[in-house]
Amino acid sequence: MSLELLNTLEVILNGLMTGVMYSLVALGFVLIFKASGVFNYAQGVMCLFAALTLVGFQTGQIPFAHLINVIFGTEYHHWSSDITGGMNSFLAIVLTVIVMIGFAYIVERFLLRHLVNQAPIILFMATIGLAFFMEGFGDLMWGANIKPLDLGIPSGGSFWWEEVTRTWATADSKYIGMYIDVLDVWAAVIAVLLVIVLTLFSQFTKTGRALRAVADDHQAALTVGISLRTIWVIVWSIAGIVALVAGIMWGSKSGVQFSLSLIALKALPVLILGGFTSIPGAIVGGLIIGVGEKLFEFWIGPMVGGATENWFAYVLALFFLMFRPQGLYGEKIIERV
Amino acid sequence: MGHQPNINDMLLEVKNISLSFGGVKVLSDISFDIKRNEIRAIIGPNGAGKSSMLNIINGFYHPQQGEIWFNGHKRVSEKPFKIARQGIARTFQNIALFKGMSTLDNLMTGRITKMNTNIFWQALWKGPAEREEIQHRERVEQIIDFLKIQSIRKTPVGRLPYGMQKRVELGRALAAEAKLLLLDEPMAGMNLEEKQDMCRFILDVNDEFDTTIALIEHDMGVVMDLSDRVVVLDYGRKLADGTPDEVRNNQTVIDAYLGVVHD
Amino acid sequence: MFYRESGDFKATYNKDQQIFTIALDRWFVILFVAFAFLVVPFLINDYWEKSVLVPVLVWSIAALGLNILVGYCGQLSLGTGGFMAVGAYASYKLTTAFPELNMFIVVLLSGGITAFVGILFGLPSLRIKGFYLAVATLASQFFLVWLFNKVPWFYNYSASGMIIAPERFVFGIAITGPNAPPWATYLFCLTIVVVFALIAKNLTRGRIGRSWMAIRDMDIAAEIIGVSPLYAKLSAFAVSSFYIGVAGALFFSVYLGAAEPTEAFGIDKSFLVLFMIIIGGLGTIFGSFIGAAFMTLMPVLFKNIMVGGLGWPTDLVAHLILILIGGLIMFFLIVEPHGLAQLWRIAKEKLRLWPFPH
Amino acid sequence: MNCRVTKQVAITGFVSGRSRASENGEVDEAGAIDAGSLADLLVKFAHANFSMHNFSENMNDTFPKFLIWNAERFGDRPAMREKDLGIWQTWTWREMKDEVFVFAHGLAALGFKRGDKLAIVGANRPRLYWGMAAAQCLGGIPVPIYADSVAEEMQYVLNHADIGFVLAEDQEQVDKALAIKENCRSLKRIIFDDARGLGDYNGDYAGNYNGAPLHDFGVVQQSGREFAKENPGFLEHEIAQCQGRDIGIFLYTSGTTGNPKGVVMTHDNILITSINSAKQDNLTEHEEVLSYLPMAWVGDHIFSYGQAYAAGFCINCPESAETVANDLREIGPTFYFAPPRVFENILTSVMIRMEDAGAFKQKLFHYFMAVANRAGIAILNGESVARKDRILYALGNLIIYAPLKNTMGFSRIRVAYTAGEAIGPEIFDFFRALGINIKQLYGQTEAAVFVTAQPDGEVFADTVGKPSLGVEVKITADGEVIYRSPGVFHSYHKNDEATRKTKNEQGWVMTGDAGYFDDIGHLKIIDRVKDVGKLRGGALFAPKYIENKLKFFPQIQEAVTFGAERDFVTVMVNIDLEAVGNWAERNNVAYASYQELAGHPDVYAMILKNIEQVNQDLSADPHVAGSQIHRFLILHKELDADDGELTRTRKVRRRIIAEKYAVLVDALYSGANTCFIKTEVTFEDGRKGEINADLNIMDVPYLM
Repeated sequence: MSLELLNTLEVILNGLMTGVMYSLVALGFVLIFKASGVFNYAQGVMCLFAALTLVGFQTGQIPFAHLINVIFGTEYHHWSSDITGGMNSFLAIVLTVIVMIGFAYIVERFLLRHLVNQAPIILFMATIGLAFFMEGFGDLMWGANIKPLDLGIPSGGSFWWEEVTRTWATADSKYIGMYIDVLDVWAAVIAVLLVIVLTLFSQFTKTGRALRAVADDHQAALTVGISLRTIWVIVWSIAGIVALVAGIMWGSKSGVQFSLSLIALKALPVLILGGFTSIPGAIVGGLIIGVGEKLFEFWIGPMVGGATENWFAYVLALFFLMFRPQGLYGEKIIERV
Repeated sequence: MGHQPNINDMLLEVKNISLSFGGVKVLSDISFDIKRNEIRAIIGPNGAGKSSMLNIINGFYHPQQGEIWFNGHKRVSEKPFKIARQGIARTFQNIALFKGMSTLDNLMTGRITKMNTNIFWQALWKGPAEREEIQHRERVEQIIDFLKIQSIRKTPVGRLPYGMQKRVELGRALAAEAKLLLLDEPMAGMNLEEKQDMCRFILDVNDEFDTTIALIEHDMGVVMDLSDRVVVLDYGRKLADGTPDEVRNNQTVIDAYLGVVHD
Repeated sequence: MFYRESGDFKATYNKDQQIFTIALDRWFVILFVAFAFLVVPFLINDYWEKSVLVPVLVWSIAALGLNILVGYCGQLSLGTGGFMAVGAYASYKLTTAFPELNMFIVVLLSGGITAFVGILFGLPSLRIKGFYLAVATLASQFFLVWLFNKVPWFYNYSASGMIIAPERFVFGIAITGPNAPPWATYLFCLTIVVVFALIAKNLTRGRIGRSWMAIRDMDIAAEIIGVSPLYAKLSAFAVSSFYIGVAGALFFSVYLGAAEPTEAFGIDKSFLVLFMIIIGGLGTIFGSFIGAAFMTLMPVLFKNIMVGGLGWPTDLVAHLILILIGGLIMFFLIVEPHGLAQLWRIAKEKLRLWPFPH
Repeated sequence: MNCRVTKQVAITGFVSGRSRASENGEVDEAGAIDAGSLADLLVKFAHANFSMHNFSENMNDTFPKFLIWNAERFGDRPAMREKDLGIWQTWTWREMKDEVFVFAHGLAALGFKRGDKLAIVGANRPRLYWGMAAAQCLGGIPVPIYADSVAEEMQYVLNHADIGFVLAEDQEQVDKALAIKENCRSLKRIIFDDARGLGDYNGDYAGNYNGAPLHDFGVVQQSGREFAKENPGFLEHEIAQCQGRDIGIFLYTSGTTGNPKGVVMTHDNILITSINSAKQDNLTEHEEVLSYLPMAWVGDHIFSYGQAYAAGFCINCPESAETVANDLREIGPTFYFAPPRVFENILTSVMIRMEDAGAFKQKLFHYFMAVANRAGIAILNGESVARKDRILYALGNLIIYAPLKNTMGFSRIRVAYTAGEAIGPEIFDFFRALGINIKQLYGQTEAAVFVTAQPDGEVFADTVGKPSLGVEVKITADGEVIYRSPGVFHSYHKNDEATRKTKNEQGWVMTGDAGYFDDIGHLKIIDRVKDVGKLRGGALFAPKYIENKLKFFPQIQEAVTFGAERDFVTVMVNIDLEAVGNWAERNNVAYASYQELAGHPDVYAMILKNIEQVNQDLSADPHVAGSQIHRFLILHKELDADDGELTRTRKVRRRIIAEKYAVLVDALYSGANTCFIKTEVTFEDGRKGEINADLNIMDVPYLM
């Protein structure tokens, strides 16, 4: 294989891995949108918040330490003086899941409940408000500095893959092998597992079926005796867990920091491509965007000064919309009067 | 059917219209005409394709087959807002008012096809824009007077009761001073008194503004009283066409519709 | 309570259609504007100019512009930052290319250029609606900022990639640059704000405004009764972008003086302006002003209290302000989705009915 | 606000003119005028010692002449406004003159001649007022008819006044006129203002419909313009021919019984009265008046026509009957008339709306209303008030009174009048306390409204004021109020006998009302003359006067007094179930039936207090001090029209009650403390039943 081709392959492969990450965030969007019709802009911040909380537990941080110290003039930061003296990762994850479920409850209780029957656009804006709130809240709770997240998931380039791919190159080239981050592979595996679990959940559990019923028809779901509010709490909890997974992946990769919340924006074009209500759509959309932006940057980037990832996804979505306003998997809209 | 449109006689002719959505046939081979100054009713059971017919007449749906002649001209496929400009106004089955605006503004919007000062004059307001605004305001006020909705002139329409909203919607359609007025179930959901008022308004509109009216209505009493001619649709086909008496005595219609639902 | 409307009746349509139909409101606004023009310039100092008055005025124009698009025409846009960047870079290019040009003309031309770009990015609105459109406008946000970063022509090939506003004059008085006196920049912005607020009101109360609102409230019905969606939407995009462009030009050349696109015109600015109009009130001119004032002054106030007064660290206060902004937005959407302007309107209705409750 | 029922007045007012029996006698309306010519009147005025400045300076003695004069002196000032098509369409005096003249020409073109009658029927519309003036321009007589008259009533007037032309407001009135057309021999043409719905009758609105020529007002004006071109100087000549002593208008009194009577008025009658009354209240061309009362009523004719022409002020016609309150608020009249009922409704709605206010606002409201009651009336009367109260009142004005007046549309009122019936003192005081200069007057159709009126600063709830400018008022030996004035009517149309009965040779008019002048020269009306009796001791006994005083208490629904040819006065009281029931609920008084509640000792005690209060009032006035109440009982059942105890208009049928409850009346005068009674009642479904009761009778202290 030629060097060009191998490099392209590497780009595609990395694009796919990035795409999986996008898909993970988009998945959270789709879940909530399907069940409650809310376009949850805060999904990205939920990732950040979940990751922050996880790191906080892991490292034994005291919540709101910053605020407490300022008010009371104290100097507390950690439960123990030993910085590694947090809890074990598994416990931290379990606790974080509980926090996310609690968060789902609070969102339902104090926000969604009061916005029933409002226009979708209002709900959307409310979630933007929620995003701001959580961002500030997360920072206040755990501090705004960039934190490393280490759950023991292997990361770094795969030497094995480098070895394997090196042999693919034409003999005389100085190809050093294809780079792939093991973490990305893990992320992809986990994402696939997550989708499988969610699918099983929605197909084979009562709650799962209820979720689908609500997605199809709110009124009908109510008549069969499912409390809409319970559904909302459940679905926001699931979205919270998905956010945690995404947060772990992104956090492990580039540290837990504010920019994490911006991947929510990247998830938007993914959704446009995949359609707001389709889980497979979210996956495929994420992959297309991931591969697309990497390839574009690889081919066109150098000509225009690079950093095209900033906008490629949106412009792609824009052009896509011009031809298929309902998305890849969305149903054709017949307008009625 | 099948004769050539006569500009002095026919305002609208619909010829051999067929419409389908993704394989579902909504209308098949429908032809009928509307004479100037008449009140023409389109009746039929739910799903008969009545509203689709109106949607075709004002250009919102484009039929796969057939042609439409309006005011002596054959229509080429056009956007709804252009067709509105040719002189077709309508009301909707489910009230489609502009909820954020007052009654007055809704009616003024109805006259949008008649207003044309450019954006720069509008930015200035004083001068041509204000003159135009006042000139149309006067006309709209006459409609407000006609429909007796003075007291709700500046009320946001979202706050009005249903019957009033229906009336405002009629007002908005009237404001366009159209040649042809399409009314999609103008009396749906009204009580007897509101229906009587609305009947009166429709007759007055027909009389005083010389407006041709095509209406869809389920209340057979109203249809028979109001209309000059009735066309009956059923499952996208035309069952009958004629004066209320003819239709009432048409055996096919009785079997399919009237006999079953009413007396 | 303060209203004495009895006897204030309208004998002509001109009077009935004027902007402030109640005499008391009219006088109040006239007095307020007169105060802003005739008294404030003598009291203003550097702090008030830079922290309070000029930012409020500049953001008011941006909020007016976005409100026309979102509040009046119902087209959700997240590209405000990008359009402001267009206005800023247009003014930069114009001031550097034509040093003699009057700043008023520079600002207007910048608005015009932004309007043109706005129409371009508004084209998708003809096919897409709602969220889809919001996402599409993100394309303009990111693409435009990227463009100004990557194409050196825009920043005149400066080494830092930043743009710096040169000193420019209106009638011989410096308006931009470090030597511009506070009263001059303030009056410059105020004049533009007053004129454009008036224009916005005129547009929104006439035919074009109604066609925007018709599209917003029920687009299909609007088209069927004769509103051209093409014209209505693109005119909204054009006017809105014009305003945002003017705001961008003022923001850069009068307020900041120097700018770097990702920093000054990022997506957070898009959200900021969006919040201004939500909190202020969608679809109201007045709401744009109170929204802008609120969102600009609230952080200043909190910073003053917490940092200045309590001596808390800035980053902590920044977090608290984020929480506050987010919380307020949710609060407003729950309690009063129509924003401060609606609260004001209700209060006014109450005052007009006083002492009766309804 | 507590009820301060201390004063009361009964005004029969305009009703008195209507209720006289009418016989059909013929009057030659074009014949001699006995009320005196303008010259005579001028002499009278000189005697009355007031300046006739305005009047003597110009010889404009008819409305058309005034119209021309006003068009000169007030040319560009507004003469009339109408809320139509969303705004107050305005006509200046000059424009109005043109409209009137053009229509007058049109009428002439239709064949309207001197002495012809133009019936005017509809709501207060500018064109109808113009029609009035136009008919007068041609020497014709406008005859306004109540818009709510049924066809038969309209037919009576059309025939009685031999009306040839009808000016109708809209389709409704046209339909009525058409329905009776066959029975109206004189009716020739119908002109309509609003063409809405009349397209069916005629395509071009002018031509024959079943032989009835219908004309659009606008079309008539159009032909008027042509007529004016062909006949220059015609109208000026016609107007010059007409003089003040000529008949100006017929005002039909809406008789509750029998046929209405046509009160014939000359231009002088209306015009001079208007000038006088305008002068008395300093009405100028700057007044704004809302014209919302029926055009056929003499009040509207004076306030919206006579005075408007005399003073040159502006008349505002509301958009429709439903929008009057809103239109009132918009216009903010400076001069206003309303019957007591209207003021009462406003007060009730103010109180009801305040009920919904928050606790703080209610407290504020009640506190400042108390201040107003204390200080407001005195301030309005120009009396001295403590400085603290003055400051409090100013504060209250800022936050309560002025906003309240603003929402009611009373901000700009300089003078307001009420008349027609007794007004409750608390209602009267409420508006006075707010600083609204509401005053009472006493008048009749036959007097062109004004007999007496309260001058500024001399306003009391229980008087009707002093004789108006140019009016002489006397009390006859049997207590009847009679008057003589330039406004005294010419005659009853075609009813000489009634004219003679009402007006004597010297021009004095009998009102049929009993009254007297108090110490400061204010007239008090107590009852109808025929109802006033005497106690055996010779003291005056005016049953309605006392009953009205009692009925001002909210807990008393009806009261029936006895006393004529008896030793003392007694009364049977009907409690107001709603008010007393409410009171019982608040005070935990349990009751199972009306009868039980009425007989409850606490209720008796409450009513006793009310009666004591009335006695105190009566004792303060030597004329009626003798008719204090000695004994009372509370009836065990509500007086009911179904049982024949009330008329259908809910007036007490004194004679029937006296017969039916003879046992009770006897007991009242026997000194017994209880009395058993068996009463037959009619239930709502028509069944009859019987109720039995033992009623307590209570004595009331007599005050000297």
